[in-house]
Amino acid sequence: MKRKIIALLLVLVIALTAAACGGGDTTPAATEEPTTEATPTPDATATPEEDDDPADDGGDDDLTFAIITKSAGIPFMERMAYGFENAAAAMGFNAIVQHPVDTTAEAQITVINNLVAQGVDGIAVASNDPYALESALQAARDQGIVVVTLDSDTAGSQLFVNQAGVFEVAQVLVDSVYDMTGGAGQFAVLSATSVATNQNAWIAAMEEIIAQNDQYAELEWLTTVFGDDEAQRSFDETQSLLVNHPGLDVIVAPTTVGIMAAAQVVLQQDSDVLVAGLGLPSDMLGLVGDDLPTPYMYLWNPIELGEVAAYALAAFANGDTDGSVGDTFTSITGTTFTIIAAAPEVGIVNAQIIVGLPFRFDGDNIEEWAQVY
Amino acid sequence: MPEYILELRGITKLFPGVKALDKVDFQLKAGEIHALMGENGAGKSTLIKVITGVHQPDMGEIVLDGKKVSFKSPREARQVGVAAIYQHVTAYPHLTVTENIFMGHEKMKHGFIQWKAMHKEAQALIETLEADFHATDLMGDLSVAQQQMVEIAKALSMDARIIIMDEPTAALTTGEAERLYEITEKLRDDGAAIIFISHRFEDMYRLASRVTVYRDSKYIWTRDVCDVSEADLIQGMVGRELTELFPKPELEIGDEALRAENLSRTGFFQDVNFKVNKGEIVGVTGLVGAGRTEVMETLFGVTKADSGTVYLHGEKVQIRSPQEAMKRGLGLLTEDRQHQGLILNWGIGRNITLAELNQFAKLGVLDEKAERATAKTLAERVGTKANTLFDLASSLSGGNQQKVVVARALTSKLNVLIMDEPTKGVDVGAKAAIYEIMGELAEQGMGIIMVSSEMPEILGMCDRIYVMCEGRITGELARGEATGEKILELAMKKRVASEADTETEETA
Amino acid sequence: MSLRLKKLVRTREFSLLIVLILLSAVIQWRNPHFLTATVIDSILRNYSYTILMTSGMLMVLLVGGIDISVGSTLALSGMTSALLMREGILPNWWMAYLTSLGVGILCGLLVGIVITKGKVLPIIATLGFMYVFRGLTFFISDSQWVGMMQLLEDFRDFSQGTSLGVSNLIWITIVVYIFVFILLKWTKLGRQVYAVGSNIEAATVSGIRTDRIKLFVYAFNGALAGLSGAMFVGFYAGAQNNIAMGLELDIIAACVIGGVSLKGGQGTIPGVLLGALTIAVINRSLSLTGIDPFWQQAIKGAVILAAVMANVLMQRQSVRRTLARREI
Amino acid sequence: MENVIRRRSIDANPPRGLKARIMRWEFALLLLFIGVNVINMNLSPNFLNAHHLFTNINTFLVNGLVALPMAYCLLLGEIDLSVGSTVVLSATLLGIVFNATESMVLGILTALAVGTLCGALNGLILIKFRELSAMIVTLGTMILYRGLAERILGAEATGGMRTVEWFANLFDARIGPVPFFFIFFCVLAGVFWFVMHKTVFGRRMFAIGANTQAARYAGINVERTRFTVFTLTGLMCGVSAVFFTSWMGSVRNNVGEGYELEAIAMCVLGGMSTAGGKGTFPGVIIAIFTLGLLRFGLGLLNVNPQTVRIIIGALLITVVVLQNVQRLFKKKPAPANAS
Repeated sequence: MKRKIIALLLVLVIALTAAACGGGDTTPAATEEPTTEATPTPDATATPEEDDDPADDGGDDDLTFAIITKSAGIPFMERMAYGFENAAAAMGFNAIVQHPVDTTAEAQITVINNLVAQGVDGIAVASNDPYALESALQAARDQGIVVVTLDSDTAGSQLFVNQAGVFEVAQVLVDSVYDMTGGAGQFAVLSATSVATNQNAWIAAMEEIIAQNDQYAELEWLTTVFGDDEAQRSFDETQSLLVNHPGLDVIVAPTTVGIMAAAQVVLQQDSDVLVAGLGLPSDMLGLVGDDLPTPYMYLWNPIELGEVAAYALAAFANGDTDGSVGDTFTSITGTTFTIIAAAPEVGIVNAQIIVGLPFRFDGDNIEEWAQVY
Repeated sequence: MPEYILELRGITKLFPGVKALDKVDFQLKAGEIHALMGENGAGKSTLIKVITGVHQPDMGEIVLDGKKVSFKSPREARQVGVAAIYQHVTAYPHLTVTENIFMGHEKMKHGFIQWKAMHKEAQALIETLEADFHATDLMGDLSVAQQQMVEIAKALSMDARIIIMDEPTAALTTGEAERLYEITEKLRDDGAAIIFISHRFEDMYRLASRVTVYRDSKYIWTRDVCDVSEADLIQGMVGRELTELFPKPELEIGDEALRAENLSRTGFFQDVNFKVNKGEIVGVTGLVGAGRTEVMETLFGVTKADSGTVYLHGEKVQIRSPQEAMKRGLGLLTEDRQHQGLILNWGIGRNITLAELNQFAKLGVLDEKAERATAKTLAERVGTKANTLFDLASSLSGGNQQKVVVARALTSKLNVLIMDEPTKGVDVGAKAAIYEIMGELAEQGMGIIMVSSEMPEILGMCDRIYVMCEGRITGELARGEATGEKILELAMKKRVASEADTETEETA
Repeated sequence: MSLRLKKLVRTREFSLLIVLILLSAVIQWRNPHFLTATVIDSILRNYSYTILMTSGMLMVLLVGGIDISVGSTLALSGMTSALLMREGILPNWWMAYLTSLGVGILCGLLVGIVITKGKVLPIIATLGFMYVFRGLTFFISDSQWVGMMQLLEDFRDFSQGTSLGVSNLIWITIVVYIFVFILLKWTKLGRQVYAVGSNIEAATVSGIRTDRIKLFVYAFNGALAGLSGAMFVGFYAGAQNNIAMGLELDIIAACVIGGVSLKGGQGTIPGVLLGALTIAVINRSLSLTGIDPFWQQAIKGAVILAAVMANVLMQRQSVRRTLARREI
Repeated sequence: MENVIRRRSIDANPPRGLKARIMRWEFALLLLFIGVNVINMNLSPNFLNAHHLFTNINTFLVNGLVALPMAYCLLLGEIDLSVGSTVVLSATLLGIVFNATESMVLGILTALAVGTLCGALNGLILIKFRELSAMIVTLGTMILYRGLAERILGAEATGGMRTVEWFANLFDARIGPVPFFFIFFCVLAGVFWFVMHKTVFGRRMFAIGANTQAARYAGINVERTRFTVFTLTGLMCGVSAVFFTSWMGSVRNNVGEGYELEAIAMCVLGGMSTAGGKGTFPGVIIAIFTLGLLRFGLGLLNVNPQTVRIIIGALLITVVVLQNVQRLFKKKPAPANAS
């Protein structure tokens, strides 16, 4: 008899945890200051929504869009999801945000399958793998679900929302090095993981730009090292760079984790090496400025990137576009986007739209933007 | 000051299936060495564990210095000055000798251990014992004898008033034993009361002033040593006449079943030669630590011999594993039934069929019905008292457990069976049954090797007896000429003595 | 050579020192910058908390247990104090360190209670807690990071600062190592830790409260993980929720290389210190010597297996020596 | 001399009660399984949609494949932490060989061979170094195998395996709503159940787990059994790698992380005792589906994956504590009438 009581107890525990988390912590609080406890309701839109039964395509206004980031715990991704949610709310749609447990394709596929099972209407995904998501996304599209990719592309998507053209990003990075070294000098690249699709795309584009015009002939690209988007590894790699290459002038880190770590090391060892790359203002506050390791840096507005992804999904959902090259659609905020051709050589396999040019942060505007993201 | 420093009245202790102590009395005077004699399994060790607080008595009371006491843990016993030196030394192998001595009562100075002072005192204690090791050696590196010295030093360091020594001389050379006697006498002269447990009459005559005999967990008598003869002792320890207990069938001995030629394994045994024929029961006896179990384990393939050869039916064999031994018809019933013989939380049926599972399987698939049938016949053949085949082995008495192990051995077609201490911790009724099974197996032409340290059993059951001491065979006695004294004398013949001793045959 | 010196040379720690020196020599040969003050300082500074936590793991292994939840404990305690700093609840740096330490102790106690009272195998209990604490880190931080500027000024200065030319983190590690060395060698509690690991039956019979010793050991280990949480967050000036993933493997590797036996009862502070330094050098040297960084994990795995097997061979040899000495 | 051995008849047929006793933990587990499904059903309406249900069952069965041999390891009182790393190394080499030779059959054979080799190496070290516990050996090989995969993969990920039609179908193909992989898993689970409970090998594993010394003295080759179990575990990791690659189409070095925890959680929830020698295979099978559907249900509720990890970790600990506490409650078995 005793064992049966214990078994019942077990079922109760499971039921309680399941119910308690039913609310789920799917979205960061809408308000600016992320409070510590999870918000109770799955969709955090301000306007009260009647109970959303995600019947396949019910009335126009109760479409449900979902965004899948690379993984939990990356602020850039948090901001992107936050933008996506606001845009969806503004269009009166429901939004589901999912952060996979780790940066693996299988975690994202599991989430995609869950969303398909829930019968969402649109999925935007920042892919962890150039091939793996294709079959899962294809299955979603077979169920009539609209699929777009953002931040990094993968096969199986109908459109790639590209935060900034790969070449535009590479161009600003090369220009930063050129400017910081005064035209000639040695630089090295601190990247994220060896398999990050967007990192490899920008690095390939930088190589092409430097090769094509001799203006950058005197820039010597020493090496490329990988910090795995982990603080300690990036620290170690940066310290090794400083030790192995005494003549190093500039470190380029096209990853928000890498640039912060590199700037920290340079600051702590007060080395005169400069650090350029792509970084989040809120991370880099205190590291960007005139006599600081990072004179200036670039990035795009992740919030804007999330918003455009939502608009793209809406455009596909209500038939404004079918994703063919040359087609255009306008978002409810009035900006029109033209779909341009893919760029397979730098890893973009689908037709794409460019959200905008990389935005420059320096000593005077870092303070203000650090509040935004 | 009451006449007795320690008194036990009507102590009874029950274990599942066996009554270890049955209304036992015991009196110990201050400044006295009191010997405790009795067969294995007579309850001596349990009595010691009750005095030292490891076990709590079910009935009866313990009186210390005239006051009734009850020890809930060994720590409490130690605090009032009761220290024990166990037969199997419980030491910390990774720690130094000093720490083993002072563990629990370290020398502290405002919170910190005084290593120098402790090492010095430990070294002093070791010197008084004239031991040949250093206080900073690791306990794990010492021999059993040396570890026993450390235990004695431990008792000295606690200046215990009552010291219990359980078979202390078993693993010692004569020289070491002599030194132990002097130390024990010095302890007694310093006022300590000593309880000395031993098999060896010699220890008792040399040291003790009074002796108490136990048999089958019952108190027999206490007398002054001077008016006790060896015959009285054996009579007290064994009780019944020898012949009546042992139904030894007279059989004609067949040809040779197993022979070992100068088998040796460094650190355990050296140049062991012996043989057993079909239908013969051969005894192998000696004191604790003589290496008998190690020899049998090497024969059975559990451990590897460094040199020597083994012949089965005259044919040279190389046995590297237990299953190879069983395939060749050699079986072993281990000394430690609980841990090596049986799976306690299994039913007796599955325990019996464990050794020969392939017999009950076709293409690897078990036929449980056939398995149960065989288990039932064998269990009944050896007379196991159990309700069903599925009674757990842990629920059986010592005797019944041994019968299950014997039943398991019968599943293989064996022609040589080694039984290591077959009747240890078994009540008298079951002992007789086991001897009968032994007789029956011998009758069927099986060669039986019985390893035992119980004199009556060896004398009563064996056709030939080998006696071992410190890893060597010190003598072989035929059934007729063997007596208790001769065996004991051979069991203590150290290598040193045997080289010097040139006569071949010792007169009684 | 005097007996004392001969005894010292044969100890395991000495052979470890030789291995470490040889390793450094090879690296120095491949990259002359290796044995410079900055690199040494950066190694000690980057790996100060790994070395610190190795002493905690030593005590857990000494009682025959294991704790693979230390990485997650570090993350949880570091994140907690970072979040509290962000909300302005923690006034100054040592309060932040205390909070982190407190969370670590709490985690350690929880692990200890489940192992001693719940009778759960240490590997299973800490495997479960590894995921529980990591999940909690994400849960309380709502998957957010705590940025550099959201940490207290003096907290960052202390963690990155130096006194008398040596980084404060290294000072903390030195102080804790001295404390554990004294605890293990000179206090009753320390000797009881060895006793419980060496022969738990004898320990129980001689009246040592083994469960209480085990609980203390796991709580102490949690405390060091908590302390390391604050050190990590302060040094890297930011609290992410995926920090110290897999750190427990480095720490166990350091102990195994340092000659600690997993069955308990065997292991010393000098040994694990050398083991931790070896692991730090291996982790750091690969990028210095240009060996393909992808080899690092494989090398570490091989080193653990080699060290463990070497321990066994040494033990077998000493057993054979004692047996041969026993005159028959 | 009367005959001392009194022949007493012993009842040979298994007592009715025995069946009830074995089933007790499975009954509680079945209750939990139904409970999880009931909660899932009413919390998310389309939980019962067969197509989606099986898609998600497929994903956790890839990990379930590794739980089958883990049950054998636990039965021996051992644990294999290197399963996740063996899967990633096997999958990596499958990708490398496939891309090199364009023959998928060769790729699959490589994966199975590599998996078996990894398992055999674990087994070999355990035989040659009996003093070492499987935990520390597999901890070392866990890091070594994943390190090798990282070195081989280096900068790129091997990909394109799904371009081979029939290989992709290994995972996707369905007979009606039921995927082929699901049937394959059930057949395999049945084989594992049969070997564990009905064969000599199975009985020997139980014996080794219950009392290794007694098993050794009863003539069981403990070392060879251990070696076989660890090699079998390696092989099953190879099989899991094949299906993983068929599902994902590409391999990276963070694949298979956490497989060992999932596998252990499934076995322990299934009633396997961590001390060895106790446990039933049906329990493990039910536990695999219970955990999988619990995770799927929570996914449908969009519960943050990290919170799911907290639940799985907490569940693992509570189950083991319950098992131990329950063992203390059980009263001592009454001793048979001693003579």
